[in-house]
Amino acid sequence: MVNSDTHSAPVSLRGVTRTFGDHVALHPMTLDIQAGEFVSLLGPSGCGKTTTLRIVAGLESTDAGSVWIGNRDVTHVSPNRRGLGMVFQNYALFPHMSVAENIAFGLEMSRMPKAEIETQVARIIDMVHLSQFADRMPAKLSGGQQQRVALARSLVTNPAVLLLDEPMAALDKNLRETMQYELRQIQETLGTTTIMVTHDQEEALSLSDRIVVMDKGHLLQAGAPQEIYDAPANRFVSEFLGASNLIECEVTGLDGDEAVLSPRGMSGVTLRAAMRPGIAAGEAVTLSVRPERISMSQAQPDSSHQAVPGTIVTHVFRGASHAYQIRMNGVETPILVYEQATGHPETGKRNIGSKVWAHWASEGQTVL
Amino acid sequence: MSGSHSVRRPDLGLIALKVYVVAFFAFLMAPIVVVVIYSFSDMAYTTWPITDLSLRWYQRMLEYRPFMSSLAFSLQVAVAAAVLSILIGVPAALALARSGSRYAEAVMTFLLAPLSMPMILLGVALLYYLSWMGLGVSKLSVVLGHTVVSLPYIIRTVAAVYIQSGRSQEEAATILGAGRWQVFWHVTLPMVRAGILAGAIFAMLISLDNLPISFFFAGPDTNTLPVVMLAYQQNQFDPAIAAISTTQTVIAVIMLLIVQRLTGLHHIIGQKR
Amino acid sequence: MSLAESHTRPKRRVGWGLQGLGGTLPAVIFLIAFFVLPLVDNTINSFENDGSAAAIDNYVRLFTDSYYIEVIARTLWVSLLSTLICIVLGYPIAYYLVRHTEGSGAFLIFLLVAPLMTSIIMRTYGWQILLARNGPISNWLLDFGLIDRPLATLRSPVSVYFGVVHILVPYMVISIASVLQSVDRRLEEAALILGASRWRAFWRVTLPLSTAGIVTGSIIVFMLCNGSFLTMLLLGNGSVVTLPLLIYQQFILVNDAGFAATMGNVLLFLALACLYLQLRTVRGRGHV
Amino acid sequence: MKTRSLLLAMSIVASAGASAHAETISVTAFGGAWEQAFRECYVAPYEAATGNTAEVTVGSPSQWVNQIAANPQDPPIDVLVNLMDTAAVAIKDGLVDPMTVEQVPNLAKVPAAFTEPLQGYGTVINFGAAGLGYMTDRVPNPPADWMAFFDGIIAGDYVATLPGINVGSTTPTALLWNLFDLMGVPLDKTDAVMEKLVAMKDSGNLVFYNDMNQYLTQLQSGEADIGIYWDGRAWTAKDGGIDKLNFYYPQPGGIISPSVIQKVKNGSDEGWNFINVLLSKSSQECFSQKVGYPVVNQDVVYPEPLASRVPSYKDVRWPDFAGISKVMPEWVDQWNRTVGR
Repeated sequence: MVNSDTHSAPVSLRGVTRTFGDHVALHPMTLDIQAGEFVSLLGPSGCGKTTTLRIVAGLESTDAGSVWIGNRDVTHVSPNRRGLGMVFQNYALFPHMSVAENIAFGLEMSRMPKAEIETQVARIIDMVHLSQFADRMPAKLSGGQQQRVALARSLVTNPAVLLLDEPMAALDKNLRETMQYELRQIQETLGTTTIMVTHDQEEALSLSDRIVVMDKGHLLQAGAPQEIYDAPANRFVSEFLGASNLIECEVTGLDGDEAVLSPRGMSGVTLRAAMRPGIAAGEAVTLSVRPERISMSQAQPDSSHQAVPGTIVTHVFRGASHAYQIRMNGVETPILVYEQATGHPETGKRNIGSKVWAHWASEGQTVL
Repeated sequence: MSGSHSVRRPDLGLIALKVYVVAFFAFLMAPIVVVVIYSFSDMAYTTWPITDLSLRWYQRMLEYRPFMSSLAFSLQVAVAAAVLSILIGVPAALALARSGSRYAEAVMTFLLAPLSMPMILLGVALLYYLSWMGLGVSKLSVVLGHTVVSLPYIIRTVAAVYIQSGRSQEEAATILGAGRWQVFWHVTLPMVRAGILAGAIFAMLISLDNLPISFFFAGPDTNTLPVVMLAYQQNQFDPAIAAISTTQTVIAVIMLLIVQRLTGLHHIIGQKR
Repeated sequence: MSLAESHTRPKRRVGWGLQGLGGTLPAVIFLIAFFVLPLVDNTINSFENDGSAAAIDNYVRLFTDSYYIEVIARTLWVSLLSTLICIVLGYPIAYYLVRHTEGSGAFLIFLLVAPLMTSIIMRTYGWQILLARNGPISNWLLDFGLIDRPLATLRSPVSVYFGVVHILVPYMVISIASVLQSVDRRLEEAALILGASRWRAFWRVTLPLSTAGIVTGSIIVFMLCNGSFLTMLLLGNGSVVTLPLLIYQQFILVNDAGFAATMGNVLLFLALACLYLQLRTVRGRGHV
Repeated sequence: MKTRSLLLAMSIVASAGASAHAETISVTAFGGAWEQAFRECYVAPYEAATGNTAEVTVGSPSQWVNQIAANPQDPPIDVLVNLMDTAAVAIKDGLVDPMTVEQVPNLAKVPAAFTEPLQGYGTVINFGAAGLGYMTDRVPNPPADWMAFFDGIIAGDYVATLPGINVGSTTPTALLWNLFDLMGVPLDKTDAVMEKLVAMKDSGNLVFYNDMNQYLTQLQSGEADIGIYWDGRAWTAKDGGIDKLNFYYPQPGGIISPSVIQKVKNGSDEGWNFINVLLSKSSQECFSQKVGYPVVNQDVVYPEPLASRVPSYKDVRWPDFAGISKVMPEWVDQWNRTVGR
């Protein structure tokens, strides 16, 4: 299967629209995916990500717009002629066929000679470490094994594009992480263009070359994981992708190329943000700061840092870090802070009730 | 094809399927529609095409005493046979669906056997047998006879539904502390309700249309509608027969509408909504 | 068939292997009391009336006379063919009901069940009118120039199949639909993505997964067809002579209850053998 | 019916002229207009005269004969309306009582021809006769005699409909016995008759009807032009709207089909009184006018058009009912093997 003629194709959606009755599932959407790229469609359920994937697959028709795979307009091409591979959320393994038969299905459909099918199937079964299960029925496999079969089945035909619909959703956390590495490794080896639908931001962050965040049928932001994480384009993206502290502020004045901000409800505290076109005195802006970008100190830090005072109200140990919630006078929502765990529980831990300053460098914040 | 206004292309396969569905239901309804039309004919004899319409055959139907009294009796028998079939059939279906016994198929085969018995033979055999038991020509005899042929439908449909539903819900209920009967009453029974309903409808329909068994037990108090219809049409054939047939269908339709109202007809095919 | 599922569970071979069958007792006892015993009683009576030698003769007659063997074969053939026609005609309807009805489902199910509620005599009568030489179907076809002389459907066995299929196909549709309901639509989509045309996806995935429904429907249709005679009597101009029809003759014309019982027993035995084989076959397939 | 024997015993004890003890008897009737005339002309006068009640069961003779045979000691039926073939079964199996003028005084008014075929176990109460019904627009010159009719089928003069083997009480007499009689063949020599039928069938101009109403459907739908049928049914159909239908008895005459009445053995003796009322002139006149069939009380006078339509019992041919019932299994078997395939 890992042929030298491995091909991958760019995918392009041009103004694709879909409505179901009165409900607009997808507003005109345009997206270009490079050959070999791994793109995740991320968003809450009902955001249109699954509809998008199904339109690429040809399982759903479009009301308007066109879908291109390679240099071909496939808008009206039926799914079986699009040269795709797909892993379904529940794997959709054929319950009446053995592992080997499941994997061979796609090759049979392409009318490959029997002997060659056997070779190909044997090779990919070996690759996903399922050789001893070739004759088992899917119902007798574990979740992870079923997932591998589904992956093998979708890859054995050497598809130009691989579609993954929540491929890890049914796996437990440990298995999920293992499978993520495996998937990424296989994808990189084959170089197959891959589109994955997920609502799991960690999965999207760790696997993708690019993440497309969607909500209510709209494409909100598309970009590299780091870029999206660090610079969310709007409130929804910042909240949906990882944890985020959103601090509502009012612009009180301008100081050179910086705006002077006053956090709502906190008298006497001043924050600063880089000037941006469109920011004027008297306007409301939101600062988004990731919890791991915030540090704590007993003493007030110097003015090069953005800092707010508060009291630690809760503590949760997260393994690699401690999470604290810091309540500030006059503000309802506490600030969430992740602090790297040191390995010494006693030394690393701060006491609930301590007065602290939460502070961060202004590079670590985004103005929404 | 590059139009940004591209519309969904007509799906030829689906169109063909829809055309076929229409044709199929036309086939299904055709002979019934013919009968319904004839019931409104003004002629004493059936000619095609119909020229004049009237309600005189419905009037005749109402005036002919045995039609109405046998219709009432037929309905009683249908309900009684369905209830009796449910009482003894549901436990059998549940047991067969979950039994690990290697005799399950043999028992199932046995329980479905009445389906393929020519009923005229069963009817006459039952007449002599029940007369020997002292039941003779009686209402109970009719109900027992009908239950024999209704039972397979209940067992078949309930077993099919029960097999499809997993064990986990019952196991969950057991873990939550439900006793055997509580599990049966609160979990199992609601799960197979669709099957019982579908089976009961089948059973009642079979009973309402049963001639060969009712035939041998028909007396002044135990005449079912098909027996009276047969006796009527052996001697004359006017559209009053079509009228009573139409009425019978309407009653059944009302029954179906009640089912639709209560639980939804989709349960008949086990559809989940 | 779905009954087979119970056998994928680990078997505990204890006692007589009857575990779990206790619930069938009321039904089994009922059928022994009101189905088996009356028939046995009837058979014994027929022996006593005619002398047992004569009764044995009935069986000999049935199995040695080529005419009766032909009738037995025809009975099974008519049932088999009707069952196949019902599968072919009914499957697309079941598929449509499950996959393509939004809201119209209840109405179509209603239309499907409604014919079952009209008396069999009347439905047959409806066909007599519709299929007649000067009936509406023949006339329309003549008017449209599709045929150049009136159809003689009523004189041919074709009309028997019209009648039988019309009565039995709803049972098939309902049986298939209730199983098809549980087949995950995504399996068909997976097959499409893997390069199968819709036809092949249906053939390789949907159809095999709905065999349980086909088998259930076939059992009901086959057995009902095996036992029915009214349609054979009233349609087809007497051209389709089956065992139930001969049984009817023995009662109505000849008054020979003994020979009727003999034929009834043979018919029942054949039907049960077919049913048991069907159940076994499906169990052997082991999936479902 | 168990209470009835008790009632019977009581009424015997209280015997002398006691009309105070009302009794319920069970009688049978064919369905439809026949049953309504039966209630009006027979049941009503009986109930008025005796104060008893007669319950009417609608149905078919084979059903009743089996019900009586299953309960011979305590039959669910007291008075049995029957057809000739099942009447013969009831007589052979000893299910009915012999009928005499002592029990049924009005029997004196019934010609012996109506009781003889029943060997004294009952009497004919009304009768019809088989002839040919045809559509006047399609058969301008109907054949004058039976043999010409059968030959006309083979010659292709018309498409004819005949009763199929499964139509009890019509096929054995009006068709088969008729052919045996016309061809002068003994009843147990079936070959010639079956050959004739096969020849008719092979001509392609023959269809069969399998119930009485199918005949009328066939004639109207054009499936057939002419066929063997019963007089009363044919006239009712003509009067009911099939204007083009006509009916006649070909030479050498129609074939009789009688309805008979029998008193069930071990049934209530009140049955004799019922039969006596039924055979009275007024009851019989009432019945014949309601249903259009000739009846058996010789004093009855028919109005027009009935008078010109009904045949005299002397003009119709009486089939050999006893002989037929003996050869019936053979006839059915031979039919199935030859005509029926």
